[in-house]
Amino acid sequence: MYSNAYIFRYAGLMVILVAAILSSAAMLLKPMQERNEAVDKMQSILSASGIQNVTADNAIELFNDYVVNMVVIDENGNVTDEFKGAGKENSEAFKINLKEQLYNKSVNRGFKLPLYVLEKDGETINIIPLRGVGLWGPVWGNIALKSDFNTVVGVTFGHKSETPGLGAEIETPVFEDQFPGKKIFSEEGNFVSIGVIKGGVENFPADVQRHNVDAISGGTITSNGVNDMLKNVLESYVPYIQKRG
Amino acid sequence: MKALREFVDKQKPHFEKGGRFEKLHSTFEAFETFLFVPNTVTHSGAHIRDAIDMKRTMIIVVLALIPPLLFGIWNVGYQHFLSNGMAPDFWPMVGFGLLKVLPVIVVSYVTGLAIEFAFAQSRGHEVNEGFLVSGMLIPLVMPPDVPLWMVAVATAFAVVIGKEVFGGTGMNILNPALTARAFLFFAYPSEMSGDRVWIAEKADAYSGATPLGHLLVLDADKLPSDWSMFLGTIPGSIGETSTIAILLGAIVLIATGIGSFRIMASVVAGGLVMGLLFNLWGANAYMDIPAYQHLIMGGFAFGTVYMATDPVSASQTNRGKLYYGFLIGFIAVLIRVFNPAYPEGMMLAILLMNVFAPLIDHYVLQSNIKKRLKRAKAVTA
Amino acid sequence: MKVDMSTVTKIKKGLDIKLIGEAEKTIKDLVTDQFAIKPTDFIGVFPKMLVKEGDLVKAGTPLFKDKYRDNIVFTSQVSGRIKEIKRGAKRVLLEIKIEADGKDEAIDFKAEDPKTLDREKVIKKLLDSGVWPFIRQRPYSVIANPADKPKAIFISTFDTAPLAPDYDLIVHGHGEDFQAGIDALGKLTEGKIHLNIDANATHSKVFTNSKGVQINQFSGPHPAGNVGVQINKIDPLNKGEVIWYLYPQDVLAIGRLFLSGKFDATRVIALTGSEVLRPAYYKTKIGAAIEPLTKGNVSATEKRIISGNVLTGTKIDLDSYLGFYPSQVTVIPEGNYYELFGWALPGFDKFSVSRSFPSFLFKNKKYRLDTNYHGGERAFVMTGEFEKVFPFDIYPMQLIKAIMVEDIDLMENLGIYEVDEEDFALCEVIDTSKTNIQEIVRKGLDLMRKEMS
Amino acid sequence: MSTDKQEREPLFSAKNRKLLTNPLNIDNPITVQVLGICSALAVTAKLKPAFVMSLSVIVVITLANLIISVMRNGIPPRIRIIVQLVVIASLVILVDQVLKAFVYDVSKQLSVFVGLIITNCIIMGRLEAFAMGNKPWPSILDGVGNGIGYAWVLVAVGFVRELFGSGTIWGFHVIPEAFYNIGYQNNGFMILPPMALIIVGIIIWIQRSRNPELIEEN
Repeated sequence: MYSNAYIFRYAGLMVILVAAILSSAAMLLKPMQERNEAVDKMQSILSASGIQNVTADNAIELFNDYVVNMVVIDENGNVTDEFKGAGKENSEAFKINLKEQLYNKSVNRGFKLPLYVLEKDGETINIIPLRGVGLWGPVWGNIALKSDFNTVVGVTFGHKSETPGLGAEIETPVFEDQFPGKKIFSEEGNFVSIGVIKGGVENFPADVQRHNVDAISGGTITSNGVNDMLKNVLESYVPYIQKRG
Repeated sequence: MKALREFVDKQKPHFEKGGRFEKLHSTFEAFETFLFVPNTVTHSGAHIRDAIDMKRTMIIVVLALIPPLLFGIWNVGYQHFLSNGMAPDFWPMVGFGLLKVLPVIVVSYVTGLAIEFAFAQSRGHEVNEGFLVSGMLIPLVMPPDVPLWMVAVATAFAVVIGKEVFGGTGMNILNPALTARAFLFFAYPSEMSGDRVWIAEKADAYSGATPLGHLLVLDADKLPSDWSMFLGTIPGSIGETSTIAILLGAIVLIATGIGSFRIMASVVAGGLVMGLLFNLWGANAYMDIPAYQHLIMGGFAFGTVYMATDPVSASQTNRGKLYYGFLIGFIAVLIRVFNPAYPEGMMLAILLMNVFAPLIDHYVLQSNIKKRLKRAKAVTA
Repeated sequence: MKVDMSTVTKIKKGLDIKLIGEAEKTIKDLVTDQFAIKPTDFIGVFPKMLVKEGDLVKAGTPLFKDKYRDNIVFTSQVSGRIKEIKRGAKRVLLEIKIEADGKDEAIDFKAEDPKTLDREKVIKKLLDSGVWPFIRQRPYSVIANPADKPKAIFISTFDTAPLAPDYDLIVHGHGEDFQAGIDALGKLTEGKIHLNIDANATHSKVFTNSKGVQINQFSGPHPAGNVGVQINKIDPLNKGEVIWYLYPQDVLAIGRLFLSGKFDATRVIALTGSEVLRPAYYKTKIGAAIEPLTKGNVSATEKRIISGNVLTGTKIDLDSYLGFYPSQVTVIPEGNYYELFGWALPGFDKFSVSRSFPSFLFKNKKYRLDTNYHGGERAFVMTGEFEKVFPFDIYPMQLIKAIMVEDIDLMENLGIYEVDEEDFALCEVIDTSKTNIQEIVRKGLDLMRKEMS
Repeated sequence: MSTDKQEREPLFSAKNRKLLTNPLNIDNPITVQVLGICSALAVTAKLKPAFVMSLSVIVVITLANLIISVMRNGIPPRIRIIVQLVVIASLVILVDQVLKAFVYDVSKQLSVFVGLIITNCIIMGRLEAFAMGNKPWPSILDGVGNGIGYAWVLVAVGFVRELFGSGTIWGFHVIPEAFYNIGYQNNGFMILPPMALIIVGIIIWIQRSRNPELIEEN
């Protein structure tokens, strides 16, 4: 039989040992893990603006090359932070938790949102990260706008668990390729966002075609989710866009 | 007839033990009994037997499926031409419908029977007649434009995974035809949902949404009239649209006593009760539609009459059938209103209750057992 | 005792199968000198022979006894010579054939008034004379155990099976024998003797004026006349309980034993069925040869001869003998023919309860049914069929399945003690899957008996 | 007696080989003992995560078996389950950290399921049933055997599901474009968890029909 003292000693020693091993492993691996997360995010931002051949190895480099400014804006459209130097993955804009900020918005609290400004082939591209809900779980993405903050350059979408063949189609080119060229402001300059509608966009008049894309057949709820996500996130940037004139 | 019989008798020894084609005995037996009711006689027990057998039962169910089938063939044509803005005569519509529907039926039967024969052969038992019905049910719950290879895959899945895995006809837990439908629904959702698939070769501009599709996005004002939903001149699966044709089938099933009236009535009751409860709640347009409309939309009627009543996968006790049916109707409407991903709640409700049917029976039996034990105790006390 | 006319137990579930060939209500004498006792008539009895071929016997001479209950003996029904002891496969004893000498000699067991005897004496007399095997028990439908104390004795005075004999006719004029039999039975139980009559058809004073019994009235289709149904409705069996039961001719034999002191195996047999040219009643003895009965009186078609009724009887050959218990012989056509597309044709002359044949429109049509299965055996698929013809508060399909998987506890819980194979005969008739249900139920009962002993 | 040199058992004696091979077939943790099903459902939609998960389990189960076997004589019985859990949990956290650092995209797909290895009954079962009572070497073999027994089922399921569900193997398209052009579609049901259950079921079906001794008497 083992005495209680033995058992306590045994357990205590084990805990200390395990704690030591685990914490040193965590410290050792932390930089690599953080880099991986950053790379992942960068890849998706870069691909929204149409930059090809981004791999895990060159993502940080490309990101720092292309991105010229990491901006943080608040609910009133004021810029609270900018970051133009090297090591953009350490900027405040890059670290913002979008989900948290959008929640703050939904309960009428102050919030801060990121904006990534790229230079590509001499053109300025503004990238706005998106986040919303689909049918079964979160959907997200990035939308790239021209320097006029009106014309779409490109989008990428992602989702956690939408139905394969239906809602999951939002991350396929068939859906995403409809966006480039669409406008988020009407000709009068009013914000309208980009709608996802049923019934075939090409059957509608030109002013509808300007702001809408085709929904996914059978993926109605996910399509609605994308529609709401675009509207919700983009409208948060409207004060900033209007302030810029 | 005599010549045919003599021919069959001549072939028979080849397929019996020690014969050349001994391995194909089940296949031979299936064909022989298809032609002739066998000459076997009783040896013990009751010396006389009722004229009914499994083939007769199944053929009557197939007979009851004829009205929705015929209507479905016409409606496939009608919807097609309607969407294209044409209004041809009766026969071109039927012709178009036949062209669409017949291949589906053929594929379903050929695939299913081939597998049934293969399994009967390898297990050395007789070929069961159950697939005569399943083979007709499967096409009727398919959208008109379904690719044929999908029908084949779904049928194979239903027969192998839905039935043979459990030991064959009579042992399966799920209704095979619904298993096929559910398989396609989950495997190839783009071919089984949305508003593109319910009309064969639909013109793009035309909205092909089913009534359930309209309600899904809370467009209650776009619903077709009650009358056209009852008649069935709406988009939908091949055999499910016409409530009136299905009612004709129901009459055949109830009159012959082959379909359980108990189940049908309780499904309808369950659907109505849930519909009325939603009416009281009335939080959105979907909840507000009159309860009776649930009965004439989507697959509710078809499921009630042909799927819920499948004796193998339903509850087997008379009392259990009441609970079973009621819960199907209740849950079907619940799923329709609450789960936007699944406009057709009927299929899922029936499959769900298929799984629970044995449990329902268990509790029904337990109450009978308890009664007996109580009686015994009363005597000894 | 008084007849309580107000309470009639109505049996709602069931089925009267109407067949051609009902016996004309006249009793003819049948003369034969060929008899046999078939040990296979007695469920669960292992015969031990007490005579050999060539021995001379009298009515009442023990022929064999049960190896495991050796006070139960089976005696000769006539006086004559043991002609042959016929054995089958594995030396199973099939028939003990006796050639009657026409002298009608009988062993004298002393005529006594049963009312003056105590229980032991009555039992001993019944056992010694070979009358005891007429008394059977539920559960299991085997010969009663003299050591048991039954909670009641049931006598069904009417038979609802197809073409069943009319016991009113058979017992007519034998009131004294019947009452003596009842008196003897009265000594055997501390409970009641239930005399069950048909509320609409039983008129014989022999039954309605019986004393020392409780008369219960029943109405409804078959199996209302089955003693199992009657027990279930009047005094249901629980685990561990025993009820004894008899049929009217058995009571007569007991009565005659006490009145005359002799084993008198006289039995009136109804010869019925579509293949019988002149169906009628015949007075003969238990175990009489069939041939004189059918000679020149049946059609030339290939036929099935059944000792008993078409639901529960035993198939016998033309050169065979009557069984020990039945009061009926039925002759119907064999069904060994093929039928082209038989399952698909409308079938106007087909008998079916399912309404899948047009015959349900002609409710009172009488049928000439044969022994064809009308289909192949399949898994149980249809449900709710049996419940229509099974008047017990028991789930028939579930009980059958419990028996098939030999789940003893479940069988017991679902009420196997309350039923007998004959109660399932109608289920077997109408079963779409063509399963031999009575065989299964018998297996279940045998298994239970083995487990419980 | 004591003068007899106890003969050393060869490293791969018949008994030891059995430790390695039995879990592959007649004693398979998934198909025969029906353990660890949860992760089998969750991570087998694609081959790669299934493979990485398998590898992780092999590593964890082998190391845990080894560590517990080495410690077995010093573990106080009263807290042995806790000790086992601590060992498993530490190993799993290590594996999780390593995955996050080196194969980030796969670790994203595996998400919580690596963590759930801790509750995988296969591992606890082996520790309790084998490592607690056996020497280190057999324990390693037992761990590897059971790990591989788990792995081959996972990989088989992942292969089928990815091939038919996504038309790819290890992320590479293998079903030719021509198929899609004539109307072939990927089977979305394959990506849903129930399909994993069905495929495991089919594997069990095939396995039992080939090994009649696995069918329980009833």
